[in-house]
Amino acid sequence: MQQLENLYRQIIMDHYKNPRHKGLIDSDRYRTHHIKNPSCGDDITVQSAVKDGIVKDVRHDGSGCSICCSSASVLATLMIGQNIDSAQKLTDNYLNMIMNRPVDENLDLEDALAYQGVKQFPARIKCATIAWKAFEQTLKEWSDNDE
Amino acid sequence: MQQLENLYRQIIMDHYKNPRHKGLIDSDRYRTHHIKNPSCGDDITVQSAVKDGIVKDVRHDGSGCSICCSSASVLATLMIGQNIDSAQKLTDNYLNMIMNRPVDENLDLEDALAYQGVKQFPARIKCATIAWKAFEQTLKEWSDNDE
Amino acid sequence: MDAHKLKQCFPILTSQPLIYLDTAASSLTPKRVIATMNEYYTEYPVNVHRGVYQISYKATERYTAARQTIADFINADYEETVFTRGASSALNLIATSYGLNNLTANDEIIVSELEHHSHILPWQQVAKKTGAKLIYVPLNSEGRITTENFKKVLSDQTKVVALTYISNVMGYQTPLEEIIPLAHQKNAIVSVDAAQAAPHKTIDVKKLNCDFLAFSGHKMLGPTGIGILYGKRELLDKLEPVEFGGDMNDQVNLYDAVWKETPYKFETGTPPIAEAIGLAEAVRFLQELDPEAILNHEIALKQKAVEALIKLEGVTVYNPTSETGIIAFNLDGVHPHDAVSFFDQENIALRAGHHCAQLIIQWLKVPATLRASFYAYNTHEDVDTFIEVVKKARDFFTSVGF
Amino acid sequence: MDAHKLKQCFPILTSQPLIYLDTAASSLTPKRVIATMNEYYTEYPVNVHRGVYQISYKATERYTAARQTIADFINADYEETVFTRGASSALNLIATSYGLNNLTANDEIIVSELEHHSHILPWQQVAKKTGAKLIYVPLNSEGRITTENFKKVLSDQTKVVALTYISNVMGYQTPLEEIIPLAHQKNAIVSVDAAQAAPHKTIDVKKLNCDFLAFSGHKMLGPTGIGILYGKRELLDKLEPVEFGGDMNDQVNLYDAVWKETPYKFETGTPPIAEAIGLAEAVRFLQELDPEAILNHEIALKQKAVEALIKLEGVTVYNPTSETGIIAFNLDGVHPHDAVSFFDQENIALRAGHHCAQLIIQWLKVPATLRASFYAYNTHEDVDTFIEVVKKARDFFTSVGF
Ligand SMILES: Cc1ncc(COP(=O)(O)O)c(C=O)c1O
Ligand SMILES: Cc1ncc(COP(=O)(O)O)c(C=O)c1O
Repeated sequence: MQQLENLYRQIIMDHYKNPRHKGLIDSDRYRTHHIKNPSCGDDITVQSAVKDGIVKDVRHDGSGCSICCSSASVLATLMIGQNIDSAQKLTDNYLNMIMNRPVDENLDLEDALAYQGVKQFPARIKCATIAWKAFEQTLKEWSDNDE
Repeated sequence: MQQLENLYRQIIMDHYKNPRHKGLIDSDRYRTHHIKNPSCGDDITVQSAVKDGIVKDVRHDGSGCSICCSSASVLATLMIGQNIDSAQKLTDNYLNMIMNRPVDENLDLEDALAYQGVKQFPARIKCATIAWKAFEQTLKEWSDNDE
Repeated sequence: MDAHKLKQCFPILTSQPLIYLDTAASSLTPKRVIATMNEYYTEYPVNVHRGVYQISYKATERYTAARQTIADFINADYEETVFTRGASSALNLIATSYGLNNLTANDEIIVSELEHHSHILPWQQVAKKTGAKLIYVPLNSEGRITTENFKKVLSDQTKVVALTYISNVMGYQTPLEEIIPLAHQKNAIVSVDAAQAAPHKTIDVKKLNCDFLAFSGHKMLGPTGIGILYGKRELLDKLEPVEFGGDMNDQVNLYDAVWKETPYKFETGTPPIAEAIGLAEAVRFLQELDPEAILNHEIALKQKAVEALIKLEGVTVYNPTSETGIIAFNLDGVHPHDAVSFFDQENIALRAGHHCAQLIIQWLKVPATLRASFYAYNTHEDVDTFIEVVKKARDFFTSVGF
Repeated sequence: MDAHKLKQCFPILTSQPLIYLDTAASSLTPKRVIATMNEYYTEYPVNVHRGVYQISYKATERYTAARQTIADFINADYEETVFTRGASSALNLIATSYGLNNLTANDEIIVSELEHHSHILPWQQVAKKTGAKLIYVPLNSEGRITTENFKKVLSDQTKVVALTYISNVMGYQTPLEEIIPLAHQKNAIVSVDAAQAAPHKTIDVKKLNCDFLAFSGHKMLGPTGIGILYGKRELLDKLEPVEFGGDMNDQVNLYDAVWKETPYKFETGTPPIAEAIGLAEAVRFLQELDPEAILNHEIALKQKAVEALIKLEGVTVYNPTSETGIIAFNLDGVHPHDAVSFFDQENIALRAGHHCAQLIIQWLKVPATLRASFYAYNTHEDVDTFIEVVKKARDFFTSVGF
């Protein structure tokens, strides 16, 4: 039970119940990436708008469990305002944390730290990473196009 | 080796090398049945002509190993002249002998007795029985049509 | 049937605390089925057919006997029993070979929203390619296929009726005993998805008089990698193979070839030998347990569980009247994937999702469900624990703010 | 590679006196592959995908890792590696999905008389249904496919080249390294039957640059019931699935559905889970043994055997120059099924027949052949015994009057 309480932290539940930056925007200022997890049905679309090397906005929409949906909201909150380089570093750090790999303690994941508990639940790792991987893809498009 | 010598008896080799009653006849006096053994490629067609309840002729053709081809020749030799009833009884007896089931010692299988050795070679039982089963089918057709 | 004793036959149930309620996805594998496949791999691990040496002969004998055992199990003939990769593959064979070659734009195919994707998508394809119309039996208020509703869609245009025997989400039994004669009056053929029926029911294809029927090994105590297609002899005789190659032909020439008879013409290449032999052992085990006894046992468990669940606040059961061991339910406001982690922590294996049956999930107007499926090796204690954990889970999720 | 030590890894070789020379039909199964499948059936015998509880997650992980292991083995990507029922099924998938949808009456398909039925009949069907022409590469006097002869039939109409990597009767290797670039110059795609290559050769699909390639588990130390289809990503992306149902779709509506990406769109239903996990273990074993070392070993054995056989009166060898462990031969005047019983009595397992390759048997103008196929677990002593028994068999059959 301990572990499950560790998973469903208040921050996570708050983002699940009151998602920030939710809803997609139809504009070419955004790069969009959609990921579906066939193994459990999570289905998330993430958008990012980058200008002058800075993440101006992140949007998300989709359906899935609390871990999946909330993490998209947490992601958006964390990323807006970061430059591309630190956005990528934060993403790496988050994924490393979830996968139980070494992390850079100096980077502040803020609310996303609440997802530490996921590593006890290997079957839920995909839920916690799907939005971040979609976001990473949009970042990649921005870099590929030299923004 | 003993066993194999038991299998390849002189009578069998003789019928293999000099098959009797070989070659099919295209006539409606004959009932024809074709069997192919997919597991080893033996391919035999047997014909019988029955009149007044007596097997007047048996013909065969096909390809296969020595056991298969010779047994068709032996079958033909044995059956010509039998009445339907004893033809069926001889067939049953032969099949029982090969399958190692109880046999009627009073029935004379003549040259077909040479196939006793087959029961030591379960993998070859099909070879020794395929012609007989085809013959049995033709008998069945004769009986079904009330000859 | 003594479920406590039975648990001893399943290695996974003796090695760890596990309440396995996911049999509708895959049943567990009993020791003797594992041992039978081991015997193949250690004592005669060779190819069948055309092998004239002893161990190959043994393999061929066992493989042939396995087909007969499985044929007998459903009261089919040897020639009517085709080995496939699984139920999905068998259902596709019917649609591809029978459907594509016999249907036209004037025909109708009756299906239902209770179908597993593997019994709906193949017929969607047939409809697309032939122009035939896909007609859904309206489900009644409980989500059931009824004879009455079936009559409403049956017509002179009906050429194929493709229905599940038991729904893998709702656990309902389709009244095929009534539906099949009606379909035959219209000269329609009936394809039955028996993936959920074979593990729990005595299937008698002759009595049922269905035209085709399919099921999978892994759901009935057998191995993965094998399924069965049953078809009436006279239909199979006329059906074209869908895969071509080794072992399914009698004669190959440069530009044409001659097929073997059924069942071989549908089975090209080296067959699933270990799997067929293993499935036959599973069938013997099922016969010893007696499918009717299994069904009665699982219904008793399900009944007990449903009665407790419907009394609980915050829990919704979608199929309280199902006549098998399947319960579809949700904790209100909790996504099933969140819920399932809780059960997992308590060593209860449940399934969450759409169960490859999105149409009935859409019909239920939920994003997904939890599914508990009880089987022969579950006990009354399993039910008690399950109910306790449902309560704890509900309370937990409420406490963290769901 | 120490073949004597290796024999210890195969239960059947330690439990009885057996000289197994039928690997080209099916290889024997090593202990560790059997153990790996047992582990699945005893420790986590559940369905993959959509299972969020721990043992299901473990099954999914192992199953996913198995695909990656097998993909790496042939230097393919994960997405390019499709699980099928066997090589025959994989080769059919190529012909059905690529062939039927891309060929027309103006096109030509190049095949050969060395093909296994499973690589000729699917293309015969495509030819029949699309009107495309089946063109046979003329074999040279030894019965080989040569680049020179291939050039004679390659034309601007060539759309598909379907050739075996290694012939299962003659043991010849096709010069695909030269043929594939030539085919690509004409924009033809190349389908490679690697059923006999995978057990003995390091296959590198990227270097070979073939478009499709197929092989079977049971011939490469793995289980029955599984095979692999490799296809280039860009081709698989465009290919239509041939079976439809559970697990291969993302979204199902009443009248249409959306497929998943490759490899999943080709794999409907519960996959061969135990088989995939078992095959990955076989691949690891093969990699440890090193395919090149296996091939060198078996060629040495074959060479030794052929040199002895061609010196014998009354024995005909059809492929003295084969570059694998396969020998096709006959005792003069003795039907192979008669001969094989003699070998069986002496505990030597040989195959007799047309080996599902009737065209090359017709080309050889014999009714059937004996086939001895040497593999990693055969020893030089096996060769000596084999040769002794050939002599004894010949003398025996002469003595009884053949
Ligand atoms: C060259 C070749 N291709 C294809 C096959 C077919 O493989 P499977 O029977 O496993 O489908 C075989 C095996 O007999 C073979 O030797
Ligand atoms: C009702 C039903 N039909 C068909 C299938 C497909 O069976 P398989 O996945 O073994 O092909 C299943 C299994 O999920 C099922 O429950």
